[in-house]
Amino acid sequence: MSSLTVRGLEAGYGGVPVLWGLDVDLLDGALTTLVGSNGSGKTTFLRSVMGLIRPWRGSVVLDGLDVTRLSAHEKADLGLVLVPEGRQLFTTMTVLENLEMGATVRRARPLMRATMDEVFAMFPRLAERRGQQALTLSGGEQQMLAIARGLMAKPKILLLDEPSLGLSPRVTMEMFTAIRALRRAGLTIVLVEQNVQLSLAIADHAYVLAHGRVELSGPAREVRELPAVRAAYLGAAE
Amino acid sequence: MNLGALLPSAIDGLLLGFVYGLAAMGLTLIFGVTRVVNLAHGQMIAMGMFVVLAVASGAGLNPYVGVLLAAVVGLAAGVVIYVVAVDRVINAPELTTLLATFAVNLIIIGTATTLLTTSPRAVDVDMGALRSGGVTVLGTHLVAVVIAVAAAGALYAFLFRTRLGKSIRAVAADRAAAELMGINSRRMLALAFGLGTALAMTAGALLATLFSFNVLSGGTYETKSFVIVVLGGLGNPTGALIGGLIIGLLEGVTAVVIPVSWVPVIEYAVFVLILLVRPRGLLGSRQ
Amino acid sequence: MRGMRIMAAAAAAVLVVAACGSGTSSGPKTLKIGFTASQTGAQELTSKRQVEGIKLWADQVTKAGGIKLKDGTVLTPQLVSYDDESKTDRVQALYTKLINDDKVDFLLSPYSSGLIKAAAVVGEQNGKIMVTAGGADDATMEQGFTSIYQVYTPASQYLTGAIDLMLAMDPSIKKIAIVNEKDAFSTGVAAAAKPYAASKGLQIVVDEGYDTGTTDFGPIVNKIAAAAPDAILGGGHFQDGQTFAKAIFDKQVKAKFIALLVAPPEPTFGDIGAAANDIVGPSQWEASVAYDAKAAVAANISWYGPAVADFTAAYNAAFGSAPSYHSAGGYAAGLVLQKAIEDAGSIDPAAVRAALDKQDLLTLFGRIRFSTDAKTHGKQTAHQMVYVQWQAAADGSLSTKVVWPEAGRTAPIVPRQ
Amino acid sequence: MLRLRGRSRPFLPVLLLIVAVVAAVPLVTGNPSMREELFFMLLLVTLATSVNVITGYTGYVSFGHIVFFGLGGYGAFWLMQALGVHFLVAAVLGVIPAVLVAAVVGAAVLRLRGAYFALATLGILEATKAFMTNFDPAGGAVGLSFNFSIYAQYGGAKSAAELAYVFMALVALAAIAASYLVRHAKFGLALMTIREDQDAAVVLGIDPARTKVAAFVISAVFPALAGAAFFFKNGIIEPGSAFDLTRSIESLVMVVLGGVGTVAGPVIGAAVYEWLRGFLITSPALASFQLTIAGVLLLVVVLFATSGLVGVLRARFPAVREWLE
Repeated sequence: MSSLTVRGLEAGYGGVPVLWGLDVDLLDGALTTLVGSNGSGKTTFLRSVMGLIRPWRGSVVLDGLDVTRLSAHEKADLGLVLVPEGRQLFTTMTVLENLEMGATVRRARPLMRATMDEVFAMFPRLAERRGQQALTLSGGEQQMLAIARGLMAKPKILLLDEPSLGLSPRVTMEMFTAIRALRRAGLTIVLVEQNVQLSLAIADHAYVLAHGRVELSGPAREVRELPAVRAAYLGAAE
Repeated sequence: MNLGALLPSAIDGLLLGFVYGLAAMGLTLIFGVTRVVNLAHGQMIAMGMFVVLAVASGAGLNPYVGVLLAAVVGLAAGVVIYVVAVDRVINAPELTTLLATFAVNLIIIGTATTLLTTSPRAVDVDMGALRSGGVTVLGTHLVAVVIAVAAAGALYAFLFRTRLGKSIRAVAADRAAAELMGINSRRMLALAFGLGTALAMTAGALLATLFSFNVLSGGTYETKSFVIVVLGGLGNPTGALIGGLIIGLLEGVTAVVIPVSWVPVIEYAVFVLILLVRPRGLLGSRQ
Repeated sequence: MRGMRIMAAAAAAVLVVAACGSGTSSGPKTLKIGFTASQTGAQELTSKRQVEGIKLWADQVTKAGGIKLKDGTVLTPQLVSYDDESKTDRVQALYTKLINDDKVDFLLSPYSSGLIKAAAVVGEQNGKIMVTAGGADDATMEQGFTSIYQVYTPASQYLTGAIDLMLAMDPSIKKIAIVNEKDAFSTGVAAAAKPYAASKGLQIVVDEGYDTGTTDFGPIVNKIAAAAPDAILGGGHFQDGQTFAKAIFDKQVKAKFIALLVAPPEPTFGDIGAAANDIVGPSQWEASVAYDAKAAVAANISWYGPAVADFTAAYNAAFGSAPSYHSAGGYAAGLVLQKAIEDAGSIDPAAVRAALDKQDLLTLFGRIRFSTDAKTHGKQTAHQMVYVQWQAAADGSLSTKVVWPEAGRTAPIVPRQ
Repeated sequence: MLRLRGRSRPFLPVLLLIVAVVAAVPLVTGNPSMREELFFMLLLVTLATSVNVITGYTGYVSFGHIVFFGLGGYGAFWLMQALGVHFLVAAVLGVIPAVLVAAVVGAAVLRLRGAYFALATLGILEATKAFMTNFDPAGGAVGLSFNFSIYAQYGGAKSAAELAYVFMALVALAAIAASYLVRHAKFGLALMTIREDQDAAVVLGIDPARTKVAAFVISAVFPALAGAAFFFKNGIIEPGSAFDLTRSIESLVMVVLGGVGTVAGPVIGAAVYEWLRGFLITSPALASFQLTIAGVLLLVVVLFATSGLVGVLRARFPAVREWLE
């Protein structure tokens, strides 16, 4: 059982507030998506939940444990893993080394070989390129590697930040298929996406952010049908 | 101009280049991982010299025991410097970290000058010499090359073969991403600082077996390290080693054709030129 | 600003030697003498020797009851000094402080020509008399100064004498290498040696300079080896000279004659063992050249101060080592000042200046007389260099022998093996 | 930001008045040793204030800024010694080589960012120093020195020293005024925009290349004038004291000590730094540990008081906040 409860989260950069007190609950084994326009605070939310930036106020509770003040690597140790926006691969290292680094946390280390076989089965193209420097991969392959690297940590909760950014429509579809497969395998996932239509299509639950606040939330299917959402996001996405 | 000096000078320069390269590797490793230009680098080189002095003249042991000890002391000293002076400002603008390490430099110079004085020192090591024709290669220089190559090799094995070493490379490539993977980046930064300092002190220790020195001798080697590091690409250890060889060779060869005192002019001109034309260095990758 | 004054006052007595005198009825006056010393930096070793010489002089004067003037005043010397860090930057500020805050009566010099140049400007500006030791630069004494007096033999004579010595040893020598440190003193020495060598029909096959602080002499020695000269002349100060000698030895460069500045007369030059063997060095003074009262009579000048043997013994007792020429130079600077004050009968600058201008003495340091020509006022004109050579005894142990001038020599010069 | 730009308080006149009054003290009391100390302090104020324009306002860490001090010093010294030019004329002409180097080399190296720029300035300094060490027309390693009689035309060495002092004080005041004007003009805003985000500056219609070079040139002028005064008074100039890397870094230390990117910061930083150093170096108990103590203090400031003394004062005493920029 994994659960993440965020209460009253406030955070920002250099004294400028971005998040104005967010409440977010994740359901175990569900795919939750956070949507919203640029600058609505989606990425800041993920970064402050992870501890990459220090929250000003509020709490982040993982499986009953208050982890608000822990640093990112300590949270990773507890099973909270973020696949960051723009991939942030270790570009000077090989595919294999990137995956090995993914399996840094104590829980994942002994299982490294087995997990690697799993991700290679999921992304066979990575297996072909295992000796190559990450820098030399195509955009789609890099995104695969980023997700694969996250999976190597044996996450309890996987946070995905804009996995379709910069990808062609065909590769984007591939990516979403993979995410859905992970969801089906029982992994708890948070998906932050600009592609609102696609993410609402595969998500169980959705939060709509605007100006650093939760504007509305509910089952993805219902959120998708709301006229306001259709007008604001889906119209634009088409 | 007498070209009879060309071969021996080129050989001398090349051999010395290995030691220069080793020192520069330390500087470039620290920069590559932590993005800090370590202004205490030269002083750590000087401290390496004094470890050898203490071991050889103080304790009466083989000077090469001092070289080994310098590496160990350097590792510890580097970690301490990181924790005390750098960690708090690791994300601050360059000026801050530059001055933090400069402060460390002042502290070490001040203390060392008081305790050790600036008197000239020398460690007398006789490892014989190879002589052939007009070329004389001192044993100490050969041993220094062997140790420098071994140290560089050990560093590479560590960075590319061990999980800890790869974690350091991961932090160098992307500190935030490394954190997300559960790597304690502060620990890796401290370790990188320690390793870089260990290399600097090892290089200093080797220099002590070649030349005389005093507490303030690090300065020359520090600026030389800057030149080499830029030549090889800032943050690139292989580049630093090759840059060291290039500078060593350049020094040796140019000294034959122009007055020796003009050599630094050439060196620094090359330095500025490389920064302007190819700031990533001769071997630096375009990122 | 008040803080600054308090600070200056607190700093007034960094180094106070000899506080109380012998208590005559009129009460002793203190004679304040100021200078900077290089407690750190490149000149540290030699500066320390010079300061020890100055201290010994002040101690002995104090023990003897001070400097007694004709009018019954007794002066006890008090030394005030600051660390100049071997850098010219702060020398001027420190000398200004000595003159204006510490109100010293007379100045002695720092060690090394570069520092003396900077200090002399301030002394001259303030009309203070400065006796210099530890500086042989000719150019400094050709700046039109009126109150600066040089105890050392000028730099221009360091290597010209060595060239004479070399040719006396082996007239067949033709090719020489001149390699000097690029500082005021050594550059001056080399500049004087080059035309002199040419005038003797010598061919300069290597002419190189190296930066202060150089430790790697590989490139220079390789050049010398390739040019295969008969003799090598040059050097600079202690550390580089010693390192240079060692590099020449390591690379087995054959040269019949090697003369280096400053380093060889220092006892610790012998630490490099066989590399020191047969190396010649010009020296301002050697203990074995025993100037004495008899020689003074012969030259028809007056003798002043202790005998060489007494000085050496007292120095040994005070500092636990034999004095080098830098030590004797410091001591001599004190003597010269003392004699001038006694002759003048006061500490009035004009009177003391007149006494110095007239001075012609033989001391343990040798003969001392200053130029009174306006262009070169204060430049040393009488003091003679001596030349030492490191020689191995039958048992292989090394020591320095005086090889020139003939009068004071303890061994004949030998060609380098 | 907006409040900072307001000019409700006569900050500049007050700051200039304080510096001028302090500078006048040794002239009135006729205390030469205080004059020597203050000369050095005013020199450091000039160096720190100037480097702050390029490092504090614009965000480019100039490591080798002392090169302009040396170039100005050499230029003026040569004119005086070889051609007998009067000091005041020589000092002004001596600015030319410094400005040329700042404009030509500056245009090239200012394309570099971060550590690369810092290292490039270090390289320029060392290259210049190495060149001058070997350049015999300028005396090479030995440098140049005056014949003492040169001071006769100024009424003797003493009044020459006073002339140099007054000149130095005026240069320091001019540097402070320039620093203030730069910061408050539109030009200063452009510099700070470049510091925060160079790409955004372009969008706002700022030409970063030209703006940066202009700032670099301004920051080169005053050190060059200071160099002329310093070496005129010294009577000798040599590469070691003209192009001293340590002095270069020290001026950055003063900027940080006082407060990066402020007008008063470099002034306060230089004064405190030199006072402290003078105190340490002449204190019998502390002299031998002066560098260690200086290092520890610097480290404390860098780690714990990132906004420098100006920042501390502003935070502690709200009353002075309006008066300190």
